[in-house]
Amino acid sequence: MSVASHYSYWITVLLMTAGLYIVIARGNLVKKLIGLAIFQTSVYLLYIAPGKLIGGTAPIVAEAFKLYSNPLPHVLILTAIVVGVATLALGLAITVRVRETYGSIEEDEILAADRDDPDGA
Amino acid sequence: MMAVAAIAVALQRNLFSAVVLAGIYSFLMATVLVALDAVDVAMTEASVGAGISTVLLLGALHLCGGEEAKPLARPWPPLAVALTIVAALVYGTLGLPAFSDPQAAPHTHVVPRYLEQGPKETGVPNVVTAVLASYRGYDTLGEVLVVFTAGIGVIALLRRARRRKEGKP
Amino acid sequence: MSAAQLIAAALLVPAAGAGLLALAGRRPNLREAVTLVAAALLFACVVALAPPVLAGARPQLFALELLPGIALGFRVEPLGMLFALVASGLWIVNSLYSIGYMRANGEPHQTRFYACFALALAATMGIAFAANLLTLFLFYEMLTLVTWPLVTHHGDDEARAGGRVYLGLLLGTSIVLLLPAIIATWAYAGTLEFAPGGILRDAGLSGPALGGLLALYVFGIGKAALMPVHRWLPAAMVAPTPVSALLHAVAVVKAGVFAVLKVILYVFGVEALAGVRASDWLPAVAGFTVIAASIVALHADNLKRRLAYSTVSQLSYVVLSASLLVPLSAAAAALHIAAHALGKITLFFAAGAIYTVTGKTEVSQLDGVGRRMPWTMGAFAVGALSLIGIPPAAGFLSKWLMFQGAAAAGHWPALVVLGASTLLNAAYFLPIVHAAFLRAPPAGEPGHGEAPWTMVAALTATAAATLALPFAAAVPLALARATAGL
Amino acid sequence: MILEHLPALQVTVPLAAAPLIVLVRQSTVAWGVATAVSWFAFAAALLLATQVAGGGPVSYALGSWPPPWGIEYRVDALSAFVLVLVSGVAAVVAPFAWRSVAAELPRDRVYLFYALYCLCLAGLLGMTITGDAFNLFVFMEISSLASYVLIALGRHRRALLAAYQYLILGTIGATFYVIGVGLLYLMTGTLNLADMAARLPALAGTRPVLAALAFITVGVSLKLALFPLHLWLPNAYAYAPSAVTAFLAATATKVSVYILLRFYFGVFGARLVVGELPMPEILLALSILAIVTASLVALWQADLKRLLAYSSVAQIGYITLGVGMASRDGLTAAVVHLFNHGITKGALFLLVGGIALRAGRAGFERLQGLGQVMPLTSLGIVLAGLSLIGVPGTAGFISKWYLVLGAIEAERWWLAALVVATSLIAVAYVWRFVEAAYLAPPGAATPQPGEAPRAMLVPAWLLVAACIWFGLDTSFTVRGARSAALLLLGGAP
Amino acid sequence: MRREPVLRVVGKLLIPYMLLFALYVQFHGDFGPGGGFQAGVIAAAAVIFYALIFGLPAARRLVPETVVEAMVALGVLIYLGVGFAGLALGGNYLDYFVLDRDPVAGQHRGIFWVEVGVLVTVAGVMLKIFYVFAGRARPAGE
Repeated sequence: MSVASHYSYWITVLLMTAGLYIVIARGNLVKKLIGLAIFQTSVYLLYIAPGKLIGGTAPIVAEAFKLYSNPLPHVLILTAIVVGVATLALGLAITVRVRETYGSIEEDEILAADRDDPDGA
Repeated sequence: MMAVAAIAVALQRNLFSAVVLAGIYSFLMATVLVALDAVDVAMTEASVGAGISTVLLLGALHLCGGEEAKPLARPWPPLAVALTIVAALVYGTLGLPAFSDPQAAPHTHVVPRYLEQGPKETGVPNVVTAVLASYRGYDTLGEVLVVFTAGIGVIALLRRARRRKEGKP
Repeated sequence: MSAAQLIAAALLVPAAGAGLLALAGRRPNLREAVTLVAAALLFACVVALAPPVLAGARPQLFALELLPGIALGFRVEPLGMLFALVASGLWIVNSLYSIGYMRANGEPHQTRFYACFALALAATMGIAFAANLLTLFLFYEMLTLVTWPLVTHHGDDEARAGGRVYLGLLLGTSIVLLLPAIIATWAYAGTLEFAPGGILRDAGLSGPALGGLLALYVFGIGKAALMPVHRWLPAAMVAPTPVSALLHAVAVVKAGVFAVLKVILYVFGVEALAGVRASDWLPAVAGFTVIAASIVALHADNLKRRLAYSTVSQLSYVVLSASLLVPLSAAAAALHIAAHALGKITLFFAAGAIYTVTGKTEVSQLDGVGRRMPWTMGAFAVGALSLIGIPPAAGFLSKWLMFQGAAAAGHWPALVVLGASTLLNAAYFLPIVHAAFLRAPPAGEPGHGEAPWTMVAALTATAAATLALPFAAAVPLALARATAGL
Repeated sequence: MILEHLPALQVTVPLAAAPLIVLVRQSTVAWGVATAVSWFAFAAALLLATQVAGGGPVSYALGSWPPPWGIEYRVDALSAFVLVLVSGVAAVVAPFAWRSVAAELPRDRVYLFYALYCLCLAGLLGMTITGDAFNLFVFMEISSLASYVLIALGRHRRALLAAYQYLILGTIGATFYVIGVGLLYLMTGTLNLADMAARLPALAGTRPVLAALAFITVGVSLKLALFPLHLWLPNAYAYAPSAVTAFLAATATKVSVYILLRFYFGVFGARLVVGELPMPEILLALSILAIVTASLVALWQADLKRLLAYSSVAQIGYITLGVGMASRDGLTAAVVHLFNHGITKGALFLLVGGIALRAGRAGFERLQGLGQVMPLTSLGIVLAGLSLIGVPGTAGFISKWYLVLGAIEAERWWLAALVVATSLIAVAYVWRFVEAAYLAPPGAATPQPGEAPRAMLVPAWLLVAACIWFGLDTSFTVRGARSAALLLLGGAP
Repeated sequence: MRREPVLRVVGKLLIPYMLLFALYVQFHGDFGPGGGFQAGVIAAAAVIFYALIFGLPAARRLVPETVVEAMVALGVLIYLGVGFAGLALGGNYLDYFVLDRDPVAGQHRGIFWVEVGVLVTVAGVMLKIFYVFAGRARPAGE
């Protein structure tokens, strides 16, 4: 198994790291969500890339072609994308509410605000 | 390039440009997907990742205000966590079948039936659609429900209580 | 009613009583009527069970499946019969006494008090009739929990502290030591049913292993108040006197020694233990407890505290003679449960009566009390004699058997301990009697009479019973001997 | 006809309820539908359980596509057991929600609450019943998204932050799970669990499989709040609406445990997980840490709800401890505790919900003298608390029994000692409530005398009664758990 | 933005085509890439575009909130309904074969309706989310 043959995986890994890093490191709620999105996106490659067959075409059956890429991962990832955007939407909704109640979307500031008045408004 | 975009997002502190970069990132992803013959996925990624997500993010920014205040405090611990996971993944992927290996299990086990029988069994030449809507239709049902859940979730969270008086307890 | 129904009734009557009490709420007369009726009914049920058991029958009742292979089961055998008789009989007297005491001292939360008391009796019946270790353990814990509200009855900081010690020690020992012991027994013996001759005989455990298991049991059963797990007993002195009576005479400590007896006789089996000499350490511990507790009692000025430590030492008599592993001393142990119960409840009644009338709690304050409360102190004297072991009081009977048993076992240390402790008992009881009757009351103290009649009646009754037991010893003796298989 | 389609109906009926509720937009109807659906699910689960007990595993091919091409629903002893727990709790919580939700939510959101409740329930059921790895992910997301919102609907503003943290961690967990499944797919080419299990032994020990195991373990552990990945749980439980807390605490983490069991013993197989990898040791270590630390932390909480939340982390530790033993009795303990702790915590949180309704929050300063003010509620909490401790005669005792038994039969005496010793900490924190409620006079913060509304008290007491009943008669729980354990050790699902 | 003649004209011209394209994607999904989901997104995008140009109130008049919420639920119900239809016609859940005498035609029918369900729900949800976010932006009681 040469390194080249796993190029796609390296990309996946790299993206995943970046995304996860953003999620953990950043204190800004919106930024975290962007990171989360990238993190999820990176998984797509992990699924799709191996499905590709060089010389194959998109899995739309027609007489012209004999060799097709693997359709199953495509289906799965379609679902994954939808899940991703759904999560993003919810996360943003919550963020907006946080912003409205706390007046900030910085994690540390919010925690500070809670420490100041535990009962909350 | 995608990698560059992602890292740029990571470093970018202005939320607005971060969002834009994320959009670009999605487009790049879409192109890659096309290159990998995943046209449906590419299309979706383009419309969702680049389209909807960006709109949502911008909308949210509009409500939350743009500039990210803090530079991040201690970058190393999270980086360490992230790297351990890289290690795990690299370790795992090294054992995977090589890129575009027609003998790999995914190509030999379940899928052939989809490709060979799919059109006959379902009358739909686009195997992706066939699998999506029929073979694994139940997954798609779930998918729709996820969207539905998110929808009513957002409503429940953000809908303005029309009659504020009795709205709040 | 069939025997099985009687068993069920014996368990349900007090429980139902508790329910009714909770409903009775704040109506004192109704409340007390319910208590007395329940007590009487219970005693009737238990007495009705006695003849068949004496005739050698072993009525039983199996209800639910606690665990696969272990049912919630009850089987009446002589020892349990004896215990049940004592407990249910004393409940009547104790209720009578409680009525007077609680009213005279204007105690709060009386509904809760009576209800928990009834529940405690239900738990006691469960322990007495339990057919297997798990059932016994279940009711043992239940007893701990339902007596906690009684111990912390006053609800002040002192009560809270006492309650913590009480609960911590009893629940702690039972969970940390007793439960693993039971599970280990289950793992090795494959059954938990009590059986004459023991169930661990064929488990093929080595002597040390058996010894360790026995230790887990003996100290796990904290209610037996073997040192060093006796502290809960003095701590529970914060409770009202009727509760102390319940703890010391009717139910709790008795449940402890009863459980120890059951374990030694029916789980390990006398022969098995004697065979591998796994229990040689037990007499030493018990003997030490006897002496040490007596000495502590000797120095205690608070009357209830002195009585408490006397209980600790008296209970260790039971464990001691049980651990001698000869039938005669086993019988003695069984009988002493009854004898000590009668004597000790009398003493506590007296102490409570004195407190109710004079508010006195210290031994040093008791000069001349006997002249003003002749009935009370008379009863106290009887109880004291009984515990010292002077004929014709009940204590003499059991102690006599104990000496015989120790001699039969050729266990000289035990004989020495028994003798020495007898002297100590005398040394910490007789001064009280002496002061009460022969010393003049302190000058300028307002005169006073006896306690309310219910209390006096109760303690007189128990004193009478104490004196009567040796002459009507047929039933208890028969039961005790049947227990020991004589 | 209806019987053979039960597996599908079990999930789809609750699913269908949600859009109906959204169409009607009327809170009373919404409540009615939600309750009816929960009860239907409960009945279906019971029927399925009897079917399985009688005739062995039930397989149902959705869309009539035979597995592995189509998606398969598969009910066996284990999943049936979990189904009964989940739907049973739902059936009790739904009636409770009637008053509780009305009091805690703005009126125009109530019907959405019930829609989300149905979705959450359906998601959990779907996770339990499905035999397809990716379908499991989809339903995991349905239930998760629903529960994020449900938590965020809490009255306290911290609920928002709690929900956000849960969303982040939950999504990471789910993504990890997907990565793991992806690796497995790339190796086996199938998504059907049974099919995977059949094809994995050939590949056992190859790097991707091990990586997949790692990713799935971490992902699921995030969901089941296995120490040290539990950080989202206390806030989420503490600030969610009472009904939600009770429902999630009793079901969500349990289903995650089920998934862990399913993958360890059903897919990867005990030979790999227990035999060749140090998973048991790791699990034991983490569980012990969880039990000790979480119990101690619980001891110092100033709010009863938070206390119970931390105790949940500890109790989950007991479950994974049983899993870690990987012996017959250990697994029995795990499965039976999964059930017993479910009903116990459900009961406790419902009762606390009653307090929250009367006193606003459940801080200990508001519990002074509660025994006189809300006698039934307090008594219920005490009884359920005893079950939490594991006092004989309560459900909790049965779990402890099998944990200790497993430890002793493995000759691990220190483990047995640890289990019993830690239950003393439980005594301590339960008794904090008892002393506050019974040994202290009502204080200024104590609510005025008066019980919680009957509509809330009755369901709570149903669960309390269940705690006692399943401590006295274990024919259902222990037999079910036992057969599940045997099934797991037997290998394929 | 409201009085930007160019935009308005462009919008008026473009939006119908966007909707048309959405339908194309929807029904061409069987042969080419695309399907209910993408179509739904595009349709929603069209309306959002409209809202951006002509303002939220106008969009609300064009597609009222209640309709949107109904769409959200209806789509799911259609999908689930197909499944129940499968049951009713004696098949398993989501069994399309039984939807028509000819199994393949049944498949076709099933897939068609399923895609419709997806379209409706996705479009509804996307639109709804947009409305809610946008409505949030403006001060209360607009």
